[in-house]
Amino acid sequence: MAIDKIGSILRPFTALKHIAEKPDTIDVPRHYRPAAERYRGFHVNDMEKCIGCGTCAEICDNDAIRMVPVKGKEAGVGKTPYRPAIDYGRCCWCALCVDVCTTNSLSMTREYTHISPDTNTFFILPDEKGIHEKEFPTGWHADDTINFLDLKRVPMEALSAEERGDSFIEIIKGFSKEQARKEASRCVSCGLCTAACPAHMNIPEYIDAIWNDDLTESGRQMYKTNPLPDVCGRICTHACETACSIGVRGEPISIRWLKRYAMDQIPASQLDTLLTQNVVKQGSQSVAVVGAGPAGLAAAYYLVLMGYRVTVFEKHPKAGGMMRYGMPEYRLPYEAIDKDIDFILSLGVELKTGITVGKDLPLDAVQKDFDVVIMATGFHGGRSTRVPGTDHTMVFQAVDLLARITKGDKFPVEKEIVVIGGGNVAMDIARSLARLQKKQYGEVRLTVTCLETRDIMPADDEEIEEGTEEGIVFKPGRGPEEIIIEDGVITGLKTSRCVRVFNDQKMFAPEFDKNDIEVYKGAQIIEAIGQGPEFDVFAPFTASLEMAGRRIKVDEYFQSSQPWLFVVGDIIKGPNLITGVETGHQAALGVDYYLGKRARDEITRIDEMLGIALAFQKDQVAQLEKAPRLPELAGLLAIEKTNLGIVEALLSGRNTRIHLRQELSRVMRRRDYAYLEALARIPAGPGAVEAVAVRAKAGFHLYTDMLFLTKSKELEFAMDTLRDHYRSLAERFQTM
Amino acid sequence: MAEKELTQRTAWDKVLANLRKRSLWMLHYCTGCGAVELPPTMTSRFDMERFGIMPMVTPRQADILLITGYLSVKTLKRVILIYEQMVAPKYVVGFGSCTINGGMYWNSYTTIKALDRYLPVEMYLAGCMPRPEAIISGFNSLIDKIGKGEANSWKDYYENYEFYKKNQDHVFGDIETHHDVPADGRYFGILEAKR
Amino acid sequence: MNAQTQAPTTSRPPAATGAPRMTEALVSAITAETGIATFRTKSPRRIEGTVQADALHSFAAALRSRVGFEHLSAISCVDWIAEGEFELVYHFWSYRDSHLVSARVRIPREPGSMATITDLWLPASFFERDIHEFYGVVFQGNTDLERYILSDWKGPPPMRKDFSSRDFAHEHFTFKDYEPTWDELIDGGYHGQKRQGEGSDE
Amino acid sequence: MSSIITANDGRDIMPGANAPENREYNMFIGPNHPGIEGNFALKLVVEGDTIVRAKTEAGFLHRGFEKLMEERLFIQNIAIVARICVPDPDPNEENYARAIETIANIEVPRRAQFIRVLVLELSRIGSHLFTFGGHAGTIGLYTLPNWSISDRDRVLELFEELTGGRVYHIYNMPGGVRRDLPSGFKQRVLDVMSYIEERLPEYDDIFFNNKILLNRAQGIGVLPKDKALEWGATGPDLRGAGFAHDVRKDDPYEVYGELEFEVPTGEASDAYSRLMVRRREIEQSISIVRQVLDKMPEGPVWNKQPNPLKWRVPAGDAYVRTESSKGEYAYYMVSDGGIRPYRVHVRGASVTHGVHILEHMLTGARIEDASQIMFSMDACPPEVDR
Amino acid sequence: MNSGIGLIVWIIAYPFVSFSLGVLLGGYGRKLTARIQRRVGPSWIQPFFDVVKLMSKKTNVSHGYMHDVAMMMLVGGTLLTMYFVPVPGFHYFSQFGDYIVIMYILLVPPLGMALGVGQTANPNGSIGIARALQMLAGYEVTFVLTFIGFAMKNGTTSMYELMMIQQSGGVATWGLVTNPLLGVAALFCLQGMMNEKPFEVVIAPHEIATGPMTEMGGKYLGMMFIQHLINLVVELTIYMNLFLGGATNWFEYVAKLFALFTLVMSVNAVYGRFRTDSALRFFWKLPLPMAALGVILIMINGI
Repeated sequence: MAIDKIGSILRPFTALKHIAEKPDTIDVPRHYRPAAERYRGFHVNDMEKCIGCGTCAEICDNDAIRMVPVKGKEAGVGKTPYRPAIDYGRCCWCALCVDVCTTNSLSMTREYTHISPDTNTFFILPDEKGIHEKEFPTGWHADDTINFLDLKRVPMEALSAEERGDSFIEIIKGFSKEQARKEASRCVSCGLCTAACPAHMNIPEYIDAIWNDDLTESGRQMYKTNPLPDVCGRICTHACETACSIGVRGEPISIRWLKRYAMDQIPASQLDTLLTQNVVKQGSQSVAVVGAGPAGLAAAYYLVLMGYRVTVFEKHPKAGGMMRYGMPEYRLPYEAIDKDIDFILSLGVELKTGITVGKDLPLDAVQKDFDVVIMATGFHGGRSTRVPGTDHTMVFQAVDLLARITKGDKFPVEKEIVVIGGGNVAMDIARSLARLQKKQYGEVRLTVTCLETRDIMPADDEEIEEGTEEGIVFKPGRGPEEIIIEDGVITGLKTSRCVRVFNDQKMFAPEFDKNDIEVYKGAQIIEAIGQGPEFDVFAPFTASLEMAGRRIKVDEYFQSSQPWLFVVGDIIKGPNLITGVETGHQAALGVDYYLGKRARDEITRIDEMLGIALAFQKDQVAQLEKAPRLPELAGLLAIEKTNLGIVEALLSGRNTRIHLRQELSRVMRRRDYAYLEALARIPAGPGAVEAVAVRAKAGFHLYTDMLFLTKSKELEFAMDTLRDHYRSLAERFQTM
Repeated sequence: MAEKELTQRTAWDKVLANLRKRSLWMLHYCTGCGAVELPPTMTSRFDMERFGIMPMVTPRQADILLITGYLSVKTLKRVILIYEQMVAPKYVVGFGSCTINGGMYWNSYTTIKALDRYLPVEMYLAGCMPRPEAIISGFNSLIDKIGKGEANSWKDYYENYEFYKKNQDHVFGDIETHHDVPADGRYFGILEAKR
Repeated sequence: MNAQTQAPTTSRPPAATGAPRMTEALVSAITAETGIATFRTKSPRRIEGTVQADALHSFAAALRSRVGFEHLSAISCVDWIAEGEFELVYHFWSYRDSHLVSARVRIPREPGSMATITDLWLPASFFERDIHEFYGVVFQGNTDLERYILSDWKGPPPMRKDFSSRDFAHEHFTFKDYEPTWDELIDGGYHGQKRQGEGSDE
Repeated sequence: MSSIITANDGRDIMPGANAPENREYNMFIGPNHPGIEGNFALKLVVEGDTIVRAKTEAGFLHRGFEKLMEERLFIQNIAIVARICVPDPDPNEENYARAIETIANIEVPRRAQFIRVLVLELSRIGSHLFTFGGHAGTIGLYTLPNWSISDRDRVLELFEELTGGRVYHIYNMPGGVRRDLPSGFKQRVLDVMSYIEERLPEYDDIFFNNKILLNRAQGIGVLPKDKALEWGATGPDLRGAGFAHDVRKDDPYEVYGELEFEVPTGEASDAYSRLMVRRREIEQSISIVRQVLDKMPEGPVWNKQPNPLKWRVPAGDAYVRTESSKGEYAYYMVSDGGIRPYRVHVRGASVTHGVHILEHMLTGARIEDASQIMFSMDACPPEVDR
Repeated sequence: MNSGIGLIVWIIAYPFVSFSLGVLLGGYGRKLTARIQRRVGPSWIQPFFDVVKLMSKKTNVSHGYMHDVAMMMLVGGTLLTMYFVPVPGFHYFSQFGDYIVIMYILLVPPLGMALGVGQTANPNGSIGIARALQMLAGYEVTFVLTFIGFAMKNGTTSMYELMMIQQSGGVATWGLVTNPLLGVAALFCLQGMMNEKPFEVVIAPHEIATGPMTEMGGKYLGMMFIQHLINLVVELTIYMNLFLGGATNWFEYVAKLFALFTLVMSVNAVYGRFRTDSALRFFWKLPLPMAALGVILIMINGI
């Protein structure tokens, strides 16, 4: 016992053996100790790979990442000049930004030491070289298997080739709610799509609304810049999807199908009630729109919202233009067109069909009756290849045939057909004819040939693939030589191999190899190599209009050299649905400036903010009107009404144009929360004083932001006044 | 001012500075979560006593005040009391993101966001929290600075006391610190030099 | 679907059998007897239900003495501002049967008053003081509601939903205004692009 | 003019003390005091060497986590929860992830569940080693902290390799874990486990069987079983009083139900008994880690969740409990179906140990034992403050 | 060296010599502890840097002139003791004062410290001083008893003579060998006198925040450090002179000093600190009976 006790007293002395041992100490900093392979050290960013989508800034929980425009980085489709700058006075090295990076450009090195007395050195703009420009191996980096982003699309269900082969039923089935929400959930709301979209639609907003299952809001967002969402949801050329940041590493979001899904869920009868568009009481000024195509209808829609009397002239029996007469039904069912158009007409747009301006009604007559004329006549003349034989009766123009299909006109469909052209119109006519062949003969014998090789064919890939499935034979890279006519009957098309389509200056200058000749059998030839404008409608003003090259010269609001004449749509920008919508929207604004005799001051990016301010002020007045008459609130209602007036005055003439700029959209999306949450927190009825106090603070922040954003002196003054008001109000209620 | 002082250093100052830099005691006060990396730094694995740095218990004994991360307003009050009790020359080291611009508590209602508004900071270490290696590198650069006679941020507290006091009052209301800071400044010959 | 979602997974631990059934039975017996509460089994080992505010004390006492819920795990408070109510959730754990009972009590937000259970569970005093500090709920009968964590705090109870920490921070503290070292790389300079919202109190 | 007093804000805490007719005087321990675990303060009224009354003061580390969480996205919170308890951060991540999984009915891949257990147990080992260092420090035996904290560094190195961060791992994600094990990691874990196992006898020699420790720790800070239950003690502090409750056993989560381990208890209910419970828990944790590495199946480690920027957790609530190294660690989460949690209540293990129980236990103790009692409870101030 | 110019030079130089020795010992002690703790540890002359640093600080805090006087007492008392303790080549003063004088002077520094700390009005400091006095009560009686026994045996109280007696027969005549009970008891007391663990209750950072040093900063703390370093040498030398046969030359002196200090520091590194009451109980339970027994044995032998 005693020995044991003494032993236990001496036991601690075993520790003395460590005197002889090598110490456990690591000799830092003399010897650099590398961090682990996954270490989350300082950031590096591949400046070239980075597209400046700002998703890292979105996910950063510390507001440590700011997007700054870097010199020499250009904005473009799917990229911005912005790059993330990281504030190490905020960063917590959680690496969420790395995991969420859409391009994998952002990663972390294994460097971990930065010491400085100067806080400015803790705010860095990471590039490939790292914070101290020293070589350090990569640490934490994005992992493709464990990724926050959903890189795969939700597959869209479509009719199979057998099902669709002989009918004009719409091919695309559309998303179910679950599919749509899943697809919508993939979006990171970077806004690159908005920048790329010709109409600058509020895409992140309406996708977000779909995710929140708030389709009304989704529709409302779409109608802000596009009155034809049903149509666009089906046949838009979706520049947005090309720009999509998710598309860098994976498949872009199916923005078009999401739009279609949202609009399909909103019945036509509800459009006017759901979309609480405030139609201004009609004034006396009138506008004529010539052509009821996308551009014309868009112009009509926004003009009628602004209070103009709008009359639309259309030569065809029904409105819709190319949407109706140039699109096969299997891509764009007539119900969708009717839904959009009927809504626009229901707002008070007068439609006069069957009147061809320039033929039935000269343009000068129109000019007399209306203050402004908007020409939106589109591309209705098909171009010809002008090879020998094109004057044969069995040689057709694609656009003419498509219109005849729509109208239900009868025309001969031969057993063997050759289509010349590689664009989407060629696909449309080819696939339409294939359906007719299948119906009539039970089989498809149709050849499509075009100058471009398969990889540079302008038609959408999916169109070509689907066409192949339907039995169409593609012969790309061939130039038509002549149409072989035997005994007055077409037997085929002789082609030669096209060596190249464009010359070194990227100009259209095809070269052919005349030795490589092939003949495609066919009794009927369709030309689908493009369409052109018909300028006869401008008579008698054709001569007095200034031209820019082969197009009419217009300014940024599509006003021609004749101030009363605006020209929009395909004639100006070439054939594209969504571009047409945008030109119509812009022209409506130009008309408003012209007729309202307002200066065309620069459209500042404050527009969006003013929209919020308007909502805020309206709400403020509404709440105060409901509030009980409390002594603390005395006189406030009058002041708020004045403030509402100020904002309305600032907004007049602006609120139809919503042009989101990249930086603004990000600023907005981050700051929005504060305002909107402040609004949401307000209880109705009781607690009015608290409500006012809460709002006062929200108002202060709102106008602070706007004050910063504005560049106009006039606005600045107004913002300052409003901001001061809310500051003092907040101070009065001691929330500040 | 700092440059002038640097050129006026005598040989004795230089010798003294080079001896002084070999012994730095930091206050053993865990103001924030960054303090969890201090025990490894103090103990065998990284052993900062190699550089003559030791944890010390009371403000009077300490040379370095480590602000290990965020400072709640409640702690800031104690930290200011402590700082004023420390015997000059004294050095504040900002430790991690939170001391620079609020760090991950940037939207917290109880933590201050920028330490240099309340105390003069000698240097900052990046990290959330900095690794022991980084801490040791940081101490080494502080040692270098002291050796070169450049670590004079503490004088700033006396020279610009109005600035610091104003900011301190902004978060506390009026704070009573038991210390007549201007008098200390005169004692150190900092304020006379200014007058 | 993603391949990962079809990965082999196990569900949460299976429900204990035997004694817990008895627990459930007892809890429902209490509720039936007193008529002051409704309870249901939410998931294995978790029973939740609603109790009237004035009946909580007697319910808790019964729970403790008759069913053996010896351990008060926590009292949580939720501010349902839209409904103008605070929800107090009392979490009791039974060591004997390994079951958690979460009893919800709704009290009006104003004046926010509740009877204490510190006489039954000492740990309640921490949670009640905490809720008092962060929500402003007064616990009748608790003598130790002095400020503890927020002893220097002058603002409103911070956990209430109508208090925004972010706004408070922006108004009361000043953020760093950087002069980046890479300013020349930026189009228009950093300060030309600076985002608003920081340092707005000065 | 005394620094320790002025480091407190000088408010008169206990009426009656310091009066001339009274032999009692106020004494502050902390917030700046080496005998305090973290940034915390004890206000004591002392008569001679005996503490007559004791009150804790917390809030020095208050950051308003519960509020911050309400203002951040679900995904963003995974980065901040770990900061609630610094020495043992993983129960926070575990609780946060599991609360969401419970509300949203998310299944966690089996491999991820094993990895989580591995992380939790490694964290427990690290935390206990840290506590040993602190406890030994209170009796002035600085050799042990030097050893145990540098041995803990081996565990931190494992964490660094696995999660990319030494102290804050940000590794548990709702739906699984953030990365799979790196190659060769299992072997390195086993090596470190053997290393720590080899070191434990040396700790015994110098610390656990040290006569001075026995002299000082036995019989102080007695928390009898009935009091422990009454005052709401959990974890090692409750087990040290001889009551074998362990959340891992009684309310099993992840794959603890399939693992074999003992729940060590002590009988004497004093500081030494609690210390020994922790020491034996390290052995159990090592055994759990070995079992986990042995049984861990192959497979995915993360069940993909929606885009974090848009992620909504369905409305509902959940109360989840984890056995942290300090005791029962629970989160109560309420979601209203939004993109941010509506309410997260953090119930740290130390809200009982570090506050009321400590106050009760200090009363009547001697001041030289104050900090030892605090360390023997292993109270973690940031858990109290949040 | 014990007369004339040499003496004056020695008197002037001795504090520096002894301080340098203290620095080396202190550095060695810290290095040794570090190696036991498996780390590298500080520089060998780290205490020197510490003292220079402390003395160069701008001390703006004073707790009144009594505080300053107390600091003088602290360092002065230690220096005075130093002169009376014989070391190789210097035992001039030991002829004027035997060990009883040393015992008295040794009490001056603690009293000075008590006085100074009293001025700071810090409860931790006061507790520290109270503990210091309690510890004094613990080890002083025993230490005096061991000395009495030793003196009785050898018939002198002069430390120099005791030293000479021990040196007469090599290791066999060392006090520790001839009177092991007394020697071991005194070893415990030495640990207590030097304030090393397990008797480090005065400083006890985790309990009373370094006790007497709590309020000391800058030059005051520097003085305490100087005192501490010289005190190391003095106390070790006293024990060495009494039980390890002193030293005949400086090489032997330094070697014995370091060897003895190694023992002290090893114990310091592997044990924690006692509670004050346990420490007292320990002193009264083990060393005191040992010393008493030793004295009784000597008395019996003497009879």
